[in-house]
Amino acid sequence: MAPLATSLDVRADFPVFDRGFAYLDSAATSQKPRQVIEAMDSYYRCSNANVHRGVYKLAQEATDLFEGARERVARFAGSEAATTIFTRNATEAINLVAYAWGREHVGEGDEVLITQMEHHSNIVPWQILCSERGATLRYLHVSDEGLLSLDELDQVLAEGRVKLVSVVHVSNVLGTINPVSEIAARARAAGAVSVIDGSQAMPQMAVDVAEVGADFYAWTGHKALGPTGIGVLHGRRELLESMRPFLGGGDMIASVGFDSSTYNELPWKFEAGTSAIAEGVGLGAAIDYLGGIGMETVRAHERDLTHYTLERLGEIDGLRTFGPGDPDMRGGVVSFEVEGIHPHDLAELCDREGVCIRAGHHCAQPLMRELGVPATARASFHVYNNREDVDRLAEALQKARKVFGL
Amino acid sequence: MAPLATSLDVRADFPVFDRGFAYLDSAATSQKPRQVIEAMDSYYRCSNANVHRGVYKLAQEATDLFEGARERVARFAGSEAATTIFTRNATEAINLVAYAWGREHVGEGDEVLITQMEHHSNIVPWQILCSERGATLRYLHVSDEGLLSLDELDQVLAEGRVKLVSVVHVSNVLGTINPVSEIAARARAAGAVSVIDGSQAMPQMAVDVAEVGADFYAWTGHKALGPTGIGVLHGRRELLESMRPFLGGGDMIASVGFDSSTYNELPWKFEAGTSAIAEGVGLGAAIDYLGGIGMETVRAHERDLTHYTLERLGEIDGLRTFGPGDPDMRGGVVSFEVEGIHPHDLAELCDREGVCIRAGHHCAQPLMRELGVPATARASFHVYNNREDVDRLAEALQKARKVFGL
Amino acid sequence: MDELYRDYILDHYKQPRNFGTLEPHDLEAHDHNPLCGDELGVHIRVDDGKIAELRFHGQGCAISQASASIASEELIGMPVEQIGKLDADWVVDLLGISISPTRRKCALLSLKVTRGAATGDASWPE
Amino acid sequence: MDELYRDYILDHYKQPRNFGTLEPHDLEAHDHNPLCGDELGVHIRVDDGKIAELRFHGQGCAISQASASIASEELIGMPVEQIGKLDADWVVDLLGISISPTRRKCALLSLKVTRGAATGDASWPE
Ligand SMILES: Cc1ncc(COP(=O)(O)O)c(C=O)c1O
Ligand SMILES: Cc1ncc(COP(=O)(O)O)c(C=O)c1O
Repeated sequence: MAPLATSLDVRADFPVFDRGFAYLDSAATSQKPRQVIEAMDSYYRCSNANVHRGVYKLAQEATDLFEGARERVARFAGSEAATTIFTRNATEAINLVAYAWGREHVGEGDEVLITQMEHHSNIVPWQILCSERGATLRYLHVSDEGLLSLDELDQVLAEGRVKLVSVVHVSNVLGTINPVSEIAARARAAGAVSVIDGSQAMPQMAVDVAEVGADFYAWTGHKALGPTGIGVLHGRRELLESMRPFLGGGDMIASVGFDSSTYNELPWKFEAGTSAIAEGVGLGAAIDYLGGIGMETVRAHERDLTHYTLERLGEIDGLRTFGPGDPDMRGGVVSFEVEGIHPHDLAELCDREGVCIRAGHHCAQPLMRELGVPATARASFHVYNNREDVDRLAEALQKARKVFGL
Repeated sequence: MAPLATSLDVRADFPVFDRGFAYLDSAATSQKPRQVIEAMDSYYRCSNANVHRGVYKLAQEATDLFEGARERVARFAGSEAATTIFTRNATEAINLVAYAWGREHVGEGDEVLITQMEHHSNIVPWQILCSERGATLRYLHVSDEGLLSLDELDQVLAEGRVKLVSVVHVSNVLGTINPVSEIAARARAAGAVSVIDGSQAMPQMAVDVAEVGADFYAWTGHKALGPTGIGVLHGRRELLESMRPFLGGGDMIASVGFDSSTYNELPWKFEAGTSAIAEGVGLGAAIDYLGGIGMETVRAHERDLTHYTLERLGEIDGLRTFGPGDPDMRGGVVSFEVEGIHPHDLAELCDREGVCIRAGHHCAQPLMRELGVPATARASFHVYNNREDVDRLAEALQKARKVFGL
Repeated sequence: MDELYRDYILDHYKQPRNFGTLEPHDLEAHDHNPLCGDELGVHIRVDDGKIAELRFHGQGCAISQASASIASEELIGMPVEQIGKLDADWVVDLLGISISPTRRKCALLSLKVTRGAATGDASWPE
Repeated sequence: MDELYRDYILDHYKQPRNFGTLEPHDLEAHDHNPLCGDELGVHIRVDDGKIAELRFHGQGCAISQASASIASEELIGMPVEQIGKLDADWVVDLLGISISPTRRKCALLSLKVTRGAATGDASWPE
């Protein structure tokens, strides 16, 4: 057994664990530390006001808290405040690109290139775009080990019709960490715009979006120890500046005439209506918390747990895991199936032991079809998990096999 | 002086008032009662999980809390859960209609009809739609007393080109309560779809959207004692069912193939990606709180404060208020100007006395232009305000006049 | 013994009765359970207004598969016009286990597709 | 006496110097302060590379109007090429009051439009 890479002990910060669960569903949503809950609490109790246009101190305070959070979030991600747009979630961030960039630049005969391992949120917006514009949606294949092929990418790009490439950074099913900066660079060289879905990456590893070098990078707050109701889109400044706005309304305008309007500066041009203010404050607290631990440590911890999980699950008869075998090539998520027990039953039987895992298609039906399974079970981790959680999972699975007479 | 209609005494529920402010900016955003803050707090501390697809108890609990809130919100508004869509805010709700209904039904030569008293959030989405589709955006006039004319509405509708009518229920500048059910009925009779912007109405009066009878009714959580990050769109079922989805992604699909997808049932078809779960829970607590007071009482309280404010401000030399003189015709908001003092300076000088008012165009530049002012000052109320707050405002304004040597 | 995964449930799950396809068939329907991705289809051959033969096919959890298997034995021989009147309680009673709200759709999927095939009504049984 | 609304500030606000329009003019610009909706435009007549005449126009709060009025007295006679070098401190010092972050844009609007007219650079002075 590999030695414990780190001895993170932060569980006491997470009030939900008073309930004793082995929560192994962080890829769906993470639990929140006290620090995040309290930041929002204190925002509402002491500093709540609408932002940006208020003259009085309270409004200025709220604005400083909200915009201060944006600056810290931007820094955390290797971006800057002006190009860090707050959305509702990663899904809206990707739709923003599909509507505001896609509808202007993708036309008849063009192609949008994604992969077979995308989450529905990085599939459906492109399906809608392509069907509206007469473009074609293409998929890069996923190998049996759960990897993409840069050669295939090169071949498709060489055909010259791809206008946009959108790829997940870390797969929420396979765990695969994709070579996103290579992908972004090749897309750029081929004249295509690149979008990276970092929903699973930003929460669990050090990501510098400038280094990744994609045109757009989307992620979501609630998987990064932050609140629901907020997501992030980092964009390349020139693109964001040249794009028409997406949603119209208050706050995103510079001035409104009867017939037409002029739009506000970045990032507000893309933030219509009252912002998710408390959520911004909460997300700021979340990345402060993650930064306090250090993303290298977070990653080492996830890697260790993944390694340990692959090992423990390997002991179970009839159990098959999906995705790369090498924990260095994958994030903190392990999908698996147990012969003779449907994932739904597995999840129910685990739940009886207080072990929370997910069962289903994980919003990745095309990938499920490729894997040849209707559904999988999935365990995923974050900073608060430990080896004991994995042990409890292994025991629950053994018990499930007994119930099923296996 | 009119007798106090009600003696609401709920201030102790609102922690922010420990800071001693006379907060008169509820039309921008309301303060939140303990009950709302605690509901979200407890959601995050005890019941946080992603909703809809989780098999384990915690996920079921989160789903029940979130969907239970939706049911209560729907009932509060006189709608049903299936036709009550959660959005980020009112702005997104209106954009949803503009994109998902408008782009399919508004074309070259058609007209969209709004009014001169709309908030930017009910102007800009239609400007964008009209400019994209070659349609014309028209405005109903606002009279000197701040009222719309149903005759003018009839005349414009009679011309036969209006495809959609969108009107604010209660103006955030003038306070005017518009006859929205008459407007919706006339729109329907003329074959036009109707949208009501209820951002200021739902928080402060009993609104039954079925009675209003419009096709769409939009409002926003943060003005209704609820959290930021959540808004509501009530829609007529047949329309919602016939509409294509707006944002694509997880949760809004029934099944995803490589080339195309089928969409989920209402309301989820219009909710892509992870929902604003805690915010839904918070909004549920907010309408429970409002329902506990009773919306008739809330309205009587706002009416009383408006009446009292009009009276007290009337004592100030050089002060002019905007909007209907009759407090029965207006919601809890009073815009005004003081001769010789710019609203920005008024707001600053009020702030020094702990009185929070707003100064500016209130996201209603076209209306400002009609009123012939670059900006106004505005005081607005909610359940936690009392006559003392208004007295403090009056004193602060008198002091401001002294500073300016008036 | 397990409350939910009783022996006969697991037996029907592992050896589902009347599973497969039926060619030719007179009625058919296909549906899925959004919660866990269960898929279930049904083929029905009608003779003299009655269900003469019936085959379910698809993949799913123990509850949805056992529910289909157990229901199939009752459905064969039933007048087609009676199918539309079967409700959720009918299946749940047949299953003979107490079904939590989370598993309800699993239990009801087989009746849903059967009703869909017989009446065209694709709503969830209530 | 008030910290912010000093007598000379109010005096410039109530009787702004060099306000109005200028026809013909050589340079012009127009802008607004998003916070409070202040609008300010400027017309400039250049003679021999220097600002010969200058008029501000628009509406705004005491700080933005006084800042324009006070600045106008300094700007007239200044070489146009020097305008681009004026920074935020220049106006703030001229105003002679301490400016809170909220009021900063009010104070800087006049320099912003003047720089915009002279150099085409429409960014906020820093
Ligand atoms: C009348 C009116 N409509 C729409 C809005 C927009 O609400 P939100 O910013 O929450 O989308 C507001 C408030 O800002 C409003 O007062
Ligand atoms: C890889 C990936 N992309 C996108 C999403 C969508 O995130 P959200 O639902 O917060 O928009 C998720 C999570 O659900 C995900 O795992």
